[in-house]
Amino acid sequence: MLRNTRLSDDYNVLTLAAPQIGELTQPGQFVMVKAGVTIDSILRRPFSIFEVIRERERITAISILNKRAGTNTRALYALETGDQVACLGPLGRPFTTLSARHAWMVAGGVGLAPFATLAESLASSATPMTLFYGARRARELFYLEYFERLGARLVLATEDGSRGIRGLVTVPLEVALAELGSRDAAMIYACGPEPMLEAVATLATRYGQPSEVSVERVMGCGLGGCYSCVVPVRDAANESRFVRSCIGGPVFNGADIMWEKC
Amino acid sequence: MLRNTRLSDDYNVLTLAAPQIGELTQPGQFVMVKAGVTIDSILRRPFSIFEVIRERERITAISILNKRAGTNTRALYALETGDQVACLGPLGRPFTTLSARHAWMVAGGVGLAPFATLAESLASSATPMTLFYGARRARELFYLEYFERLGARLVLATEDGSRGIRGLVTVPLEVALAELGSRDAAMIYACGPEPMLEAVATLATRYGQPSEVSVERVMGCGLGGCYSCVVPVRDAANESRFVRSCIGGPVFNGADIMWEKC
Amino acid sequence: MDLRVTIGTLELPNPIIAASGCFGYGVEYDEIVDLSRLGGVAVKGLFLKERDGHPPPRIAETPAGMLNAIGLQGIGVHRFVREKLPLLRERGARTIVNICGTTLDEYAEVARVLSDHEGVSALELNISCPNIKEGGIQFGCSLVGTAQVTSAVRKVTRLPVIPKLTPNVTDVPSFARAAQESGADAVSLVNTFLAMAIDVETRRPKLSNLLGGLSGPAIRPIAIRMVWECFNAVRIPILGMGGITDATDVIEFMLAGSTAVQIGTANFADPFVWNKVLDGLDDYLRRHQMTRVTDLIGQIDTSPRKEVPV
Amino acid sequence: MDLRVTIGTLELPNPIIAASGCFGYGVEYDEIVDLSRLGGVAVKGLFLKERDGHPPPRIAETPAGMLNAIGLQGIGVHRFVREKLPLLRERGARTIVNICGTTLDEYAEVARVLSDHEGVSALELNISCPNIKEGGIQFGCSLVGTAQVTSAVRKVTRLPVIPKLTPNVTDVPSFARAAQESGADAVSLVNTFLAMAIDVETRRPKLSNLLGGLSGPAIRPIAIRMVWECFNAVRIPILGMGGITDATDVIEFMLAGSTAVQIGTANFADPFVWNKVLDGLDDYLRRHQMTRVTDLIGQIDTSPRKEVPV
Ligand SMILES: Cc1cc2nc3c(=O)[nH]c(=O)nc-3n(C[C@H](O)[C@H](O)[C@H](O)COP(=O)(O)OP(=O)(O)OC[C@H]3O[C@@H](n4cnc5c(N)ncnc54)[C@H](O)[C@@H]3O)c2cc1C
Ligand SMILES: Cc1cc2nc3c(=O)[nH]c(=O)nc-3n(C[C@H](O)[C@H](O)[C@H](O)COP(=O)(O)OP(=O)(O)OC[C@H]3O[C@@H](n4cnc5c(N)ncnc54)[C@H](O)[C@@H]3O)c2cc1C
Ligand SMILES: Cc1cc2nc3c(=O)[nH]c(=O)nc-3n(C[C@H](O)[C@H](O)[C@H](O)COP(=O)(O)O)c2cc1C
Ligand SMILES: Cc1cc2nc3c(=O)[nH]c(=O)nc-3n(C[C@H](O)[C@H](O)[C@H](O)COP(=O)(O)O)c2cc1C
Ligand code: FES
Ligand code: FES
Repeated sequence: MLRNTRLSDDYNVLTLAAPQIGELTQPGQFVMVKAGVTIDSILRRPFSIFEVIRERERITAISILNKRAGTNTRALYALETGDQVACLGPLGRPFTTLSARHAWMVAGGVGLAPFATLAESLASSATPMTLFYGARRARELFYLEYFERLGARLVLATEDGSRGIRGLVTVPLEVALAELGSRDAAMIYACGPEPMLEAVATLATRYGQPSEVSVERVMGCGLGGCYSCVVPVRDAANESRFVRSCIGGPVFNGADIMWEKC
Repeated sequence: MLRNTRLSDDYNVLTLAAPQIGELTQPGQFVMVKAGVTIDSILRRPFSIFEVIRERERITAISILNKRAGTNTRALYALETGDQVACLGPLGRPFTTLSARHAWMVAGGVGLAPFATLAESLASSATPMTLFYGARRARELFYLEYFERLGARLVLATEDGSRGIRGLVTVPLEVALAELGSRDAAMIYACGPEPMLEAVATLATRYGQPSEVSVERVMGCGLGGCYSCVVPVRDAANESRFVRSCIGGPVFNGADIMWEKC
Repeated sequence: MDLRVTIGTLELPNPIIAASGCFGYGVEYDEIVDLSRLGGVAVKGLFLKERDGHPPPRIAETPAGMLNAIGLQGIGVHRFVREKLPLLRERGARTIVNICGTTLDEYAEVARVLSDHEGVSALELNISCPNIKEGGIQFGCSLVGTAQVTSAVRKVTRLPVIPKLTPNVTDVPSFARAAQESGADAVSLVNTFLAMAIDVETRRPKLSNLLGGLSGPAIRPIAIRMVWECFNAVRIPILGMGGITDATDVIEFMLAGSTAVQIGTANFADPFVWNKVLDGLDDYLRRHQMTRVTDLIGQIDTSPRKEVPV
Repeated sequence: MDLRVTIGTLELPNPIIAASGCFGYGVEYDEIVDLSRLGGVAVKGLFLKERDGHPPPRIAETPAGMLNAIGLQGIGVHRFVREKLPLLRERGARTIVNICGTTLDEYAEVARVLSDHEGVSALELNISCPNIKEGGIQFGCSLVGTAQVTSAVRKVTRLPVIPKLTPNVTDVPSFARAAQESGADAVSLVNTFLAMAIDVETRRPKLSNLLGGLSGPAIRPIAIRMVWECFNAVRIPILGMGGITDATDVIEFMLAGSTAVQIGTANFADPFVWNKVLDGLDDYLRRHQMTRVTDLIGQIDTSPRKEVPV
C-alpha cells in the first residue's frame, strides 16, 4: 500500500503498488482485496478498480475508492502506508466501450468507482460523456475536477440538496432521457445501490436506450468458484437463471437482469 | 503501550501505562495481557511483572519482559508505541520475602522476569542476594547492570559457554549449595523452564534449604475460573492434588510440588 | 428498560448468566465482578465427592475457539455448600448449580444436598460433558438417559431443573423434548463440541486427554441453529450459549429463541465482558424502541424476503 | 520427496485435493492454478439436470468460518461432460466428480453417465449437503440411506466410489462403516455443519435459506476428531477436510488418519493456497527426515505423556 488518502470520515482512496493489474485493467473490472485475516472475516472483498496510475507514461499502481461499511472496509480505511494488502485481479467483465454513442455514466455514492477508468477510456476515444452523480451530501461528491478535466459534463444530485438537484440521481437522469431527441442515442452506464440500478435500467428501457449496470453482490471468491454472487438473468426462453456476477459480470446489460427476482 | 525496547531478535521489554497495577504489585505476581484478538488466539497470556517504573517517586508504569514463543508473544514483540494492550493484574501469590536469609535467585532465560522486582524489594530490606542466571548465549543475558546496581552478586551460565560457566545454571547452583556452611542458610527462588525448576527444588531439598519456584502453566483466565493451570501439589496426606497455579501460585514452595506427577 | 426474564419459578433481573466451568465457583470473581448484577451464576460442575480431573495440558486454542478437557475437577457438593455457597448467598447471586453424576443415584443425591441449602436458585444437569468417560455424556447422548436423569432429579427437588444438552447428536430437539416430558423447567444448550487438535511438531495431541470440548465464537452459528430448532420443538425456556462475546451475540441467541443466555469462554478473554454486554443490551433495546427484553425471544423474522439488501 | 497417495485404484501425485463446491468446475481456475499439480479436483456437486439453487444471500461470514446455502446450483451431468470435462482431461487433472441425487436412481444414473466418459477419476457421493431438502442429507443422516446410495452407485461403476459423510450425526464412524460395507473405496469427511446466523439489526437470517453449512477453520478441531474416530473404525482411506488453510493443517489431518485432504474455504480466501501448501508439506517432510507422505497417515502419538512440555 503506497498511499491512503482519506477523503472524508467514510471515504478513502488506497493506492496499491500493483502495476501488473493496472496494465491489464479494463473499465468496470474489479479486484479482490484483503488487508488481513481477522476473527470475523477470512474472505476477501471486491472493489472496483478506481484509477490506473501512471508515472512518466509507465503504469505504476492502481487505486480503489473505499467506503466504510463493515469489518473489511473499516480496516481498509485505517491502513497506513507500507501495510500489506492482498489484491487479486483484474477480474470480471468490463463495460462495453465500443459504442460511438454519447456516454452517460450514472453513479450513486461509492458507485463512482468504476467510472474514473471508464471516463479515461471514453476521453481517449473522444466519446462525449456526462456523469450523473448522486450522493448524500455535497461533501461526499468526490473527484469532480477529475471528471471535468476529462471533458465530462457533470449533473449532480444530493439527498439533502446541499449541491446540485435535491433527491436521487435518477431524477435528473429521467429529465435528460425525456429531453433526448428521438434520433439521439445514449449508452447508459450505472453503478450504485441495487434499487438505483433497477431504476436506471427500467428508465433506459422505457426510453429505448441501452444500459449497462455494474451490480454489487456479496462475493466469496471473485473467480467463479463459490456461486455466492449470482444475479437472476433472463435466458433465451425468457426464464430467470442465476448467473455468477464475478465472471458473468459485474457488468450486465440492464435489460437482461430480472429485477423482480432480485 | 508506552515503549517497546527490543533487546534482541527474540526478547523485548514492553512498558505499559498501568500505574494502578504497579502500585499493588508484589514480587512474583503476574498480569494477563492481550495485544489484540486474532483468528488463532482469543485468550490472554500470563506475564510476570518485570519492572515497576517510577518517575519522581511516583509509579507511572510497569514493564514486562517478553520472549517470542508463539502467536501472542510474537505480536507483543511487534507492537509500536501507542498500540493498545489489555492488561489485568496484579495476579497470583507473590514470593515470600520475610526471610532474613541470604537470597539466591535462580533464573533460566525469560525466567529472569520476576526477579527485577524481587531484587528491588530485597535491596530495600538490605537482604544479601545472588542471581544465578542462565541463558543460551551471552547476548541473551539481560539487565545485568540493573541487578549489580541493586547489589546482587551475579553467577552466570550459558549453554554455549560464551559467558560465565558453560552449561545449565543448576551447575553453579549445586557448587554453591555444596559450599554452604552447615549454619549458613539461603532462601532459593527459581523461575524458568520446568525441568530447571524441578532440578532447583530437588537440589534445595537435598541441601536442606527452602525454595520457592514460579511455575509456568498454560493459563486460560488467570483468575481461577477455568482450572487449566493446575500443578500437582502434595496435600496433608502426602497425596497429589491439582492446584490452580494462577491463584494458588504461580509461586509454590518447591518441596510442595510433586514433580514426578508433573 | 425491563431486562427481567423468567425460568420456571425463577425470576432473573437480566438474561446474562455466567456459564458453568468458566467462572469457577463464582467466588473467584468476587473482587472484579458485581455478582449480584449478573442474571445468574452457573458454578462449576459438582459431583458428590471431590475430583482431581485430567492432567494438564487441559486447554488449547483453536481458530476462534478453545478446547478444554478439565475433567470436571471439583470440590464436591459438600465442600461447595460449606465453603462457597455462603459468600454467593451473601452477595445476592442467583446461583445455578451444575450437577454431575456417574449414576442416577449420584445425580439425585447431589440434587438433594443442594435442595437442603438456601441460596441455590436452580439445578443445571450436566449430562453433556464430553470430557469424562463415566456418566455425564453417556446419559446425554441417549434419549432414555436424558429422561432418566431429569426424572431422578425432578423427584427430589422443587428447584428449577435445567438439563444441559449436548450438541454432539443428530437431533438436539428430540433431547429437548425428552427433557421437557420428564419434568424439566428449561433446557441449557449447548455444551461443548467433542473435538481434538494435534501438535504437528511433536505429533502429540494438544490435550493430555486427547479429546476435548470446543467452545468460543467458532461454534456460535451451530449453537444458534440448535437453539432455533429447540425453540420450535419445546415450550419450556431455553438457556442459549456458545461463543457469545458481546450484546449482539446475546441478541442473536434471543432472537433464535433463548430466554436467557450464558457466557463462558468470553469471560476468560475479558472478565469485564459482563458490563459491556449489559450496557450493549440496554443500548440495543433503546435504539429499537423496545422496553422489554423478553420481546426479543424467538423474534427472528423468517418471512419471505421482499428484496435483497444491497 | 514422495507425495503419492492411493485411494482405491486411484493413485494421486500428492494428497491435496480441491474440495467440491469450492473450486467451481475446476476450469474457472485454469488461468491461475496448474490443475495438474493438484492431487485432484473435486468439482461442484452435480445432479442429472440443471439446478438454479437458492436465492442470494447465499453466504455469510462467521468467526473463523463461513456459512453457505448455495443450494447446489449446477449445470447437470450432461452439460458437465460436454462443456467442462474436456478441458479438465486436457489439463491432466484428476477429476473427482461430486454427485447428487434426490432418488437412488438419480445417483445411479449420474454415476453411469460419468463412468461412460474418460477423464473422470472417482465419484464422490454427496449424501451430506445440508442445504437442500430433498435427497442428499436425507440419505446421509441414515445408515440405511448411506448404504443404499453407496450400493446403488457401486453397482453401476468401476470408478472409485467415495461417499462424503455429514458431521451432523452422533456417531460418524458408524456411517463410515456402513459405507465401507456397501462397497465404498474411501470416505470423504466432513461436509459442512448445519448452522445459522441472524442479522440483529434487521432480525432476518443472514442467508435467504435460513440454514446453511459452516465451513472454514472454525470447524477444524471437530473435523479432526471425526477423522480420527473414523480412522479407528474402518480400513478404507479417508479424505479429510474442514478448515485446512496451510501445510500444518494438512499434516494434522494426516496424523489423525487422512490419506488425502481437501481444501475448500481457504481457496476462496487465497486461490494461491495450493503452492503454499505443497511447498510447506515438502518442507515439513524434509525437516522431519521423512521421504514418504504416507508415513504421516494416522501417526498421531497417543502414548502416555512422559513429561508436561514447558
Ligand atoms: C464488483 C464489486 C465492486 C465493488 N466496488 C466497491 C468499491 O469500489 N468501493 C467500495 O467501497 N465498495 C465496493 N464494493 C462493495 C464492497 O465490496 C462492500 O462494501 C464490502 O464487501 C463490505 O465489506 P465489509 O467487510 O466492510 O462489510 P461486512 O462487515 O461484510 O458487511 C457490512 C454490510 O455490507 C453488506 N455487504 C457485504 N458485502 C457486500 C457486497 N459485496 N456488496 C454489498 N454489500 C455487501 C453486508 O450485508 C452488511 O450489511 C463492491 C462490490 C462488488 C461486488
Ligand atoms: C505465571 C507466568 C508468568 C510468565 N511470565 C512470562 C514472562 O515474563 N515473559 C515471557 O516471555 N513469558 C512468560 N510466561 C510464558 C508466556 O505466558 C508464554 O510464553 C505465552 O503464553 C506463549 O504464548 P504465545 O501465544 O506466544 O504462544 P502459543 O502460540 O500459545 O504457544 C507457543 C508454545 O508455547 C507453549 N505455551 C503456551 N502458553 C504457555 C504458557 N503459559 N507457559 C508455557 N508454555 C506455554 C505452547 O504449548 C507452545 O508450544 C509466563 C507464563 C506464566 C504462566
Ligand atoms: C474450561 C471450560 C470448562 C467447562 N466446564 C463445564 C462444566 O463443568 N459443566 C458444564 O455444564 N459445562 C462446562 N463447560 C461448558 C460451558 O459451560 C459452555 O457450555 C460452553 O463453553 C459454550 O459456551 P462458550 O462458547 O460461551 O464458552 C466448560 C467450558 C469450558 C471452556
Ligand atoms: C460455498 C460452498 C459450496 C459447497 N458445495 C459443496 C458441494 O457441492 N458438494 C459437496 O460435497 N460439498 C460442498 N461443500 C463442502 C466442502 O466441499 C467441504 O466439505 C467443506 O466446506 C469443509 O471444508 P473447508 O472448511 O475447507 O471449506 C461446499 C462448501 C462451500 C463453502
Ligand atoms: S464470488 Fe465466488 S462465484 Fe462469484
Ligand atoms: S488460569 Fe484459569 S484457573 Fe488458572
